[in-house]
Amino acid sequence: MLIVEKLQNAYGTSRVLFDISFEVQTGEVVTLLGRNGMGKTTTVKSIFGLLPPRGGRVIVAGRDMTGAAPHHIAAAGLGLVPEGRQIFPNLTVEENLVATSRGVRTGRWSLDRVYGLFPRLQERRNNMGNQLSGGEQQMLAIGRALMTNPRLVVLDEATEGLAPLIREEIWACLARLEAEGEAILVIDKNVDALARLADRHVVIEKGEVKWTGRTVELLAKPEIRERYLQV
Amino acid sequence: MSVAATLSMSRGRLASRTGAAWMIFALLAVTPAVVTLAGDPYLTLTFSRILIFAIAAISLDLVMGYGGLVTLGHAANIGFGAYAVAVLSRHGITDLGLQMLGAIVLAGGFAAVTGAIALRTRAVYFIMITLAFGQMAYFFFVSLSAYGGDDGVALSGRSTIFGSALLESDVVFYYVALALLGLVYLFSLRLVSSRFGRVLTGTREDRLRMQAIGFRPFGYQLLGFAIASCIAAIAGVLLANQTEFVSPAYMSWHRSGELLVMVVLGGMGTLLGGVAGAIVVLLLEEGLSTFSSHWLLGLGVVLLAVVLFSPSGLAGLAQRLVGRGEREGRP
Amino acid sequence: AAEEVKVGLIFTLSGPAAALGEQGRNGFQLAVDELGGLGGLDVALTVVDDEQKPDIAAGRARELVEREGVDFVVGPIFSNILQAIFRPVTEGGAFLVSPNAGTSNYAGSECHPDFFVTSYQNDQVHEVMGAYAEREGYKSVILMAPNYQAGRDALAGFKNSYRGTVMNELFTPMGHFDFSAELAQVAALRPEAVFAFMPGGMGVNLVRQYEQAGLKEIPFLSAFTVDESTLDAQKSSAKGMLAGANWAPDMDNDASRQFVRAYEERFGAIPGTYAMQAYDAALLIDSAIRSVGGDLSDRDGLREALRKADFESLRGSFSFGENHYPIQDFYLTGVVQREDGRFHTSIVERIFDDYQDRYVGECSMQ
Amino acid sequence: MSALLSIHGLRKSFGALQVTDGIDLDIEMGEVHAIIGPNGAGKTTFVSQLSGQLMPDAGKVIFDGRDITRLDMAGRARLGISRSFQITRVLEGFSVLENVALAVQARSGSSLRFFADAACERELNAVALECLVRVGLDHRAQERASHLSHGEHRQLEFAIALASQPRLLLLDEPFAGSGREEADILLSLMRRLKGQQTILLIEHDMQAVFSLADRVSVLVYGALIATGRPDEIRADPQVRSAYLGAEETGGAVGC
Amino acid sequence: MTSLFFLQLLNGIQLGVLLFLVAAGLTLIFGIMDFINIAHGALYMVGAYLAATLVAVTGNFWIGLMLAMPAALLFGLVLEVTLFSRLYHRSHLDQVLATFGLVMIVNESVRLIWGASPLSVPMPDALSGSVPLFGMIQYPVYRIAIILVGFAIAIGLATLINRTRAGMLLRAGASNSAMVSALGFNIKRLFTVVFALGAMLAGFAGAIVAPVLSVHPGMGESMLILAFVVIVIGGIGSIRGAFLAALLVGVVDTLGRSFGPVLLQWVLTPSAASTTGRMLAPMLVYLLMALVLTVRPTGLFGRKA
Ligand SMILES: Nc1ncnc2c1ncn2[C@@H]1O[C@H](COP(=O)(O)OP(=O)(O)OP(=O)(O)O)[C@@H](O)[C@H]1O
Ligand SMILES: Nc1ncnc2c1ncn2[C@@H]1O[C@H](COP(=O)(O)OP(=O)(O)OP(=O)(O)O)[C@@H](O)[C@H]1O
Ligand SMILES: [Mg+2]
Ligand SMILES: [Mg+2]
Repeated sequence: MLIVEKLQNAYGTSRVLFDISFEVQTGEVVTLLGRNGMGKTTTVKSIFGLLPPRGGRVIVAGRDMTGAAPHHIAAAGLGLVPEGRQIFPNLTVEENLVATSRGVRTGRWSLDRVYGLFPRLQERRNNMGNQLSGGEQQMLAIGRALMTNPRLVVLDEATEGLAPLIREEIWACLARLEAEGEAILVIDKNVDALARLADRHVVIEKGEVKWTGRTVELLAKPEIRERYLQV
Repeated sequence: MSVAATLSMSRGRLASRTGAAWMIFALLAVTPAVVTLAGDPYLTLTFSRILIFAIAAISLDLVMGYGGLVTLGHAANIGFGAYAVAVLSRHGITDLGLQMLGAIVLAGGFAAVTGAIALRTRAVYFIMITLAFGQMAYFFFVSLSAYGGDDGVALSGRSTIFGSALLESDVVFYYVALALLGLVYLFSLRLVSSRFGRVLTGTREDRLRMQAIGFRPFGYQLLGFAIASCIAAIAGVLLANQTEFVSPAYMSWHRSGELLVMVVLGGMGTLLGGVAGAIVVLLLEEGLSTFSSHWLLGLGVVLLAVVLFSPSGLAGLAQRLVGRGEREGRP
Repeated sequence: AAEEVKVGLIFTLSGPAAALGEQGRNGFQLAVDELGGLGGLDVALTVVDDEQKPDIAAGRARELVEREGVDFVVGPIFSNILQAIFRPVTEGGAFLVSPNAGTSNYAGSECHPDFFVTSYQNDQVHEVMGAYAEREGYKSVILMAPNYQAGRDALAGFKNSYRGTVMNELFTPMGHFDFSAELAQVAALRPEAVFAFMPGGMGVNLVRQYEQAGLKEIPFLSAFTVDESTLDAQKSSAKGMLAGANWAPDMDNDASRQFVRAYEERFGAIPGTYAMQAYDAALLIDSAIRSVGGDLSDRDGLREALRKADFESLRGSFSFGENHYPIQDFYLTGVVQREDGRFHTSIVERIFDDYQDRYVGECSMQ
Repeated sequence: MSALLSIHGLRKSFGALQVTDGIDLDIEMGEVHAIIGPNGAGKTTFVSQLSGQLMPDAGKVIFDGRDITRLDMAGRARLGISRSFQITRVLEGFSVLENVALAVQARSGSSLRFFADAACERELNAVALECLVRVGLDHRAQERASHLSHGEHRQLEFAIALASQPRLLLLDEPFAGSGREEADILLSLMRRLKGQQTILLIEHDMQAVFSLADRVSVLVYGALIATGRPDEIRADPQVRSAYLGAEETGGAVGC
Repeated sequence: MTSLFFLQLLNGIQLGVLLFLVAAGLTLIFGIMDFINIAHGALYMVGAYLAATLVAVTGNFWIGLMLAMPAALLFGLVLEVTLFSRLYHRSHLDQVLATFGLVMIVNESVRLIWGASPLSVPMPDALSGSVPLFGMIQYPVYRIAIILVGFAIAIGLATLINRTRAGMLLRAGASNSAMVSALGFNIKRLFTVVFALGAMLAGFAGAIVAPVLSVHPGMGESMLILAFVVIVIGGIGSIRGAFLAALLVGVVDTLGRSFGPVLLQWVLTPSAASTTGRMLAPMLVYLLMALVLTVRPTGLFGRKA
């Protein structure tokens, strides 16, 4: 579904990504692990063409999308839950969901299903985006991405500021999606929960892939487990 | 791109900036000699006009580039300065110092009152409300028949310094203007890096954050607004002397717009940018207008070009020429 | 080559109000070319744009005098510019000839030996209309003008020679474009006549909206509101509207006819008074240089010759008063359509003979 | 123990929505008091009323025996109430150090100094750097704030709150967005603060809450449904169902 | 007197609608897309000149108008693609500077092409003449037509922005265009289209008022400021606000100028009243704006900052 090869990138003069390579198969969950400022979000930006790669390739569903415009890449089936929510403040909750939605009739996600996942949003449907609480904004960002009915969802810190209960639900929901054959790329600070459902993990350090492997291998490696999983 | 971009980097840039400053001021200092040698002493007058607008531009950069308060009423202060000269000299007070004092009182007072109201608003609303106040001042002087209404008044001569008519000499006048420009520049330079300056720029960046750490933005902004207005008024005093004529035309919103263009063109939040902007715009005006009555077309093209090809104005351009080019990654 | 005379023209040549400045420049240029110089001398002509900004104008005027060292400065169009350039030019030792702006202060107390006006004192044209309204026996009028110095002077001028009742004075902002409010008042008060001073685009708006409001039956008297600079836009809506002037393109003398023909050929437009007065300014200077035999150093001689105004003015009889403002006839003009479809103002009748301004008394020059 | 901050019958509503529904609470001197509750329960709004960003519709806020209900944000900050924002707010155009130094400046001496170069004021920078060290961001001190990553932003946010030497620290989800290691740094930092520094902590990271808090209050739909020691709260079934959740509840809801 | 009052009220509304016509395009580009376009007045002027020429050429008002629209649209498209599309991400001030330059270029080009003296567009016969209103007073038919057109455009715009998906995307794009494209929408193209639309609206305004107003260089400037005033009073981003503000400005200005002096005479001597009246008249609009912003810092319907 998604193949990233030797990705390189920089902000202005300061290089951030040196060599990032990994892939996500349809129907599997992959996590990007790494400490603050190691380049996870930058990787995501590069994949989506928000920060055109300075090197390497990004292949989505078999098509080389390196350097393509963001809307082309997204249209190829990628859905983004960006870091820091970035919901549209001047649109109502419902407009946030509807404005960029795609294939709601045919696809598996519709307004009702999103409201089903986040009843809270339905209560606040007519509020402006910037009137939402932090967590509500987070829910909205997730719902907004799902409303584009992507084949690969990228969640960058998607559960930040969510109550444990909601987190549980989201993980459960992701599990469901995976089962339905959706591919998922997750960046999250408390990975212990998703360690259970994730298939493979990619550890990024200083803009390079330090380690990748399956969950079992990860749990078998104490130093990495120590570092990235809460025990 | 954020206004602050230039600012935060200033530390690293300071060296290159002071260098540029020395260069510009050195050039300005020798200008009269040069033009006289070039057999064109008249140009001294043209350049003194440039100095005057440079002062005004710096003051605008203070509120706009550092205070984040974009105003379209700044020219009003130039008008206040000019009318201070006209009114006072009609009542026999021709001393430059006193006239400047008057100008400062007038402009400062106006700024304090209007600013207090305008600061309730933000961003574009602030632009427009300052425009409104500027226009009111403008129309007030237009209907002030005692001083010729919009016909303006001719002065009987330039101001005196301690009773002597030194300023009548264009060269002396030029150097007085230059000295004032230097003072204003240094003053502003200190101001923006001072504690006060930091609070001002901090407020521009994020008001709520500033309040959260215990600052009340209003006072600082109002003070900054008033200071800048007073400086602009000084420029007005000089303008009146340079043209020996005073008219409301000095304070119409077009003039404010031109000042704004100078600052943005030169590069906001750099102080020196204002100076550069004034020099470039006015020289272009002088130069182009001799070629054709459609010179505005040329000026327009230049403005466009600068915006498109040099994002942070002439300052940015200079940066890149010096090789210190630093571009902002926008999210 | 013979010695040459340096002349500087200063007009508003850029921005919205450029139309009038262009007329002035063209008129002067035409004269110089026809005369093949001025007073037998070649002419070094420097044209500068005052941008309608007093400070710019003052600078450029000094530039002309101090840098180019011109002997004569001709201009400007607008009164406030005149105020700004007066001292720089006169103190710079050049003669200032104004082909349009003629403010009261320089006609009276501040009159100056080196300052000459080939147009009129600003109030006069309005006094013409006042006198006409008086003579026609209009009992009530409504006056309209933009709220700036010239506008206020205009209404004052009108009232100088009108004794009837002024029902209302409507002052509009500069650049006013929608007159429905003012016209509604006219419609409501039903004066016997309306007098308006609305130069440039404002005039076009007013005249057309006046017709559209169906007020045409109320006589419309004006100054600088329907003239050759605006008629192309006003067209038939201005037909029959009356104005005061010191000249019109159909002036009945050969010089004038020839001038209009030449101007139209070269610039493709019917000249207005702005062009005519600039043309006369050239003739004036020409005559003066001639009389001193081209010796520009003889400034007193030049001044004397200028005072004599010994030239064929396009408007016929022309002489200077002690304040160097013209003594001339003033006419009532009306808008007519030429057979080729173009509109222009046409002389209806003479209102004043050898008319002089009211300020000359305050002038100390004798 | 005496109450540093006591809140009486605090009410706030946005239109029809009652966001703060009659809260009474005492924050004891020197305690770490955590507030947990579902998203949208009104935690941030509550804190905003304590920090003065929002004015309550009704009720009283007493700080150190003084009624500050009508006092504005800056005023309260000067009294020593300092907050961190849930949705990060730092001066993006400033360097990391400048951000903190400005907070120090606010609490030390007049800011109506027009000539001395603030960047050269040793004590300002020293204190500021000290704060950065404490949150483990000193290595980025000279970096432009807008160049920081998300987690680094969160750390800076915390540093600024510390820099204004508050007597009451209002922390809105300080752990959000910081990874394991950064979390540990903050955790140990707050352990060290514990006792001397009064802290009101809003957090969804239960590990942090239960290991730090002396007392925990649970806010649901604008009202406090429970206040007590961590273990009591953890045990409270009402709280479990309303907020904490447990494996068996996982994914019960429609998706 | 009362009939005069109502007439002036109508005139005020008429002026207001006229202002809204000009401001409509600006609300779209500035209010919704958050792009400060100083050149809006220039576009308005170009529209008027295009109409003037095309009407003169075709000799028929309607055909001329019909041709002027696509012409203005094209002009807008060209500008967007060549210039404005590179400025969306720039600061407001960069936009001001660039469009300020554009204004100079357009103004001078217009003078080069059409000359400096005013032109005009003949009134279409169908709408010329006037109808009796309030007893003996006549009211021009064309003015009534303008009012109707204005209302139509107001409603059209409001629905486009608030009811349609395009409107949502537009607002979303204005606040965070990167995010919109990351969600799979070509915001660039949408902006291009909408900008061209805005330009066309400006041009349309110019064309529609040409029969009442003179067509001359700089006709845009006075209008530009008024348009900004209107939008700011109404509250940036709100069509309804812009419309009501336009009416408010129109009415206050008209009534103020026609009855202000009369009212002043209650408190002042006639001469003093007339002088103050004269001084205040041109300030009215600005006084109004200052007043509104003092009471409501984000305009009548503006979102709280
Ligand atoms: N806009 C920017 N300009 C310059 N540098 C940036 C920018 N954004 C991020 N960086 C730098 O790039 C590096 C990687 O940032 P990135 O956001 O990818 O980290 P991250 O892994 O997502 O961290 P976190 O877990 O805190 O979100 C960091 O060192 C950061 O300082
Ligand atoms: N300005 C506002 N106008 C209308 N409703 C608002 C406004 N601000 C907040 N709300 C609503 O008030 C409720 C409480 O918001 P608050 O931010 O306090 O929640 P919270 O407890 O902090 O949630 P979270 O844990 O997700 O941050 C939310 O439902 C939010 O939608
Ligand atoms: Mg990140
Ligand atoms: Mg919250």
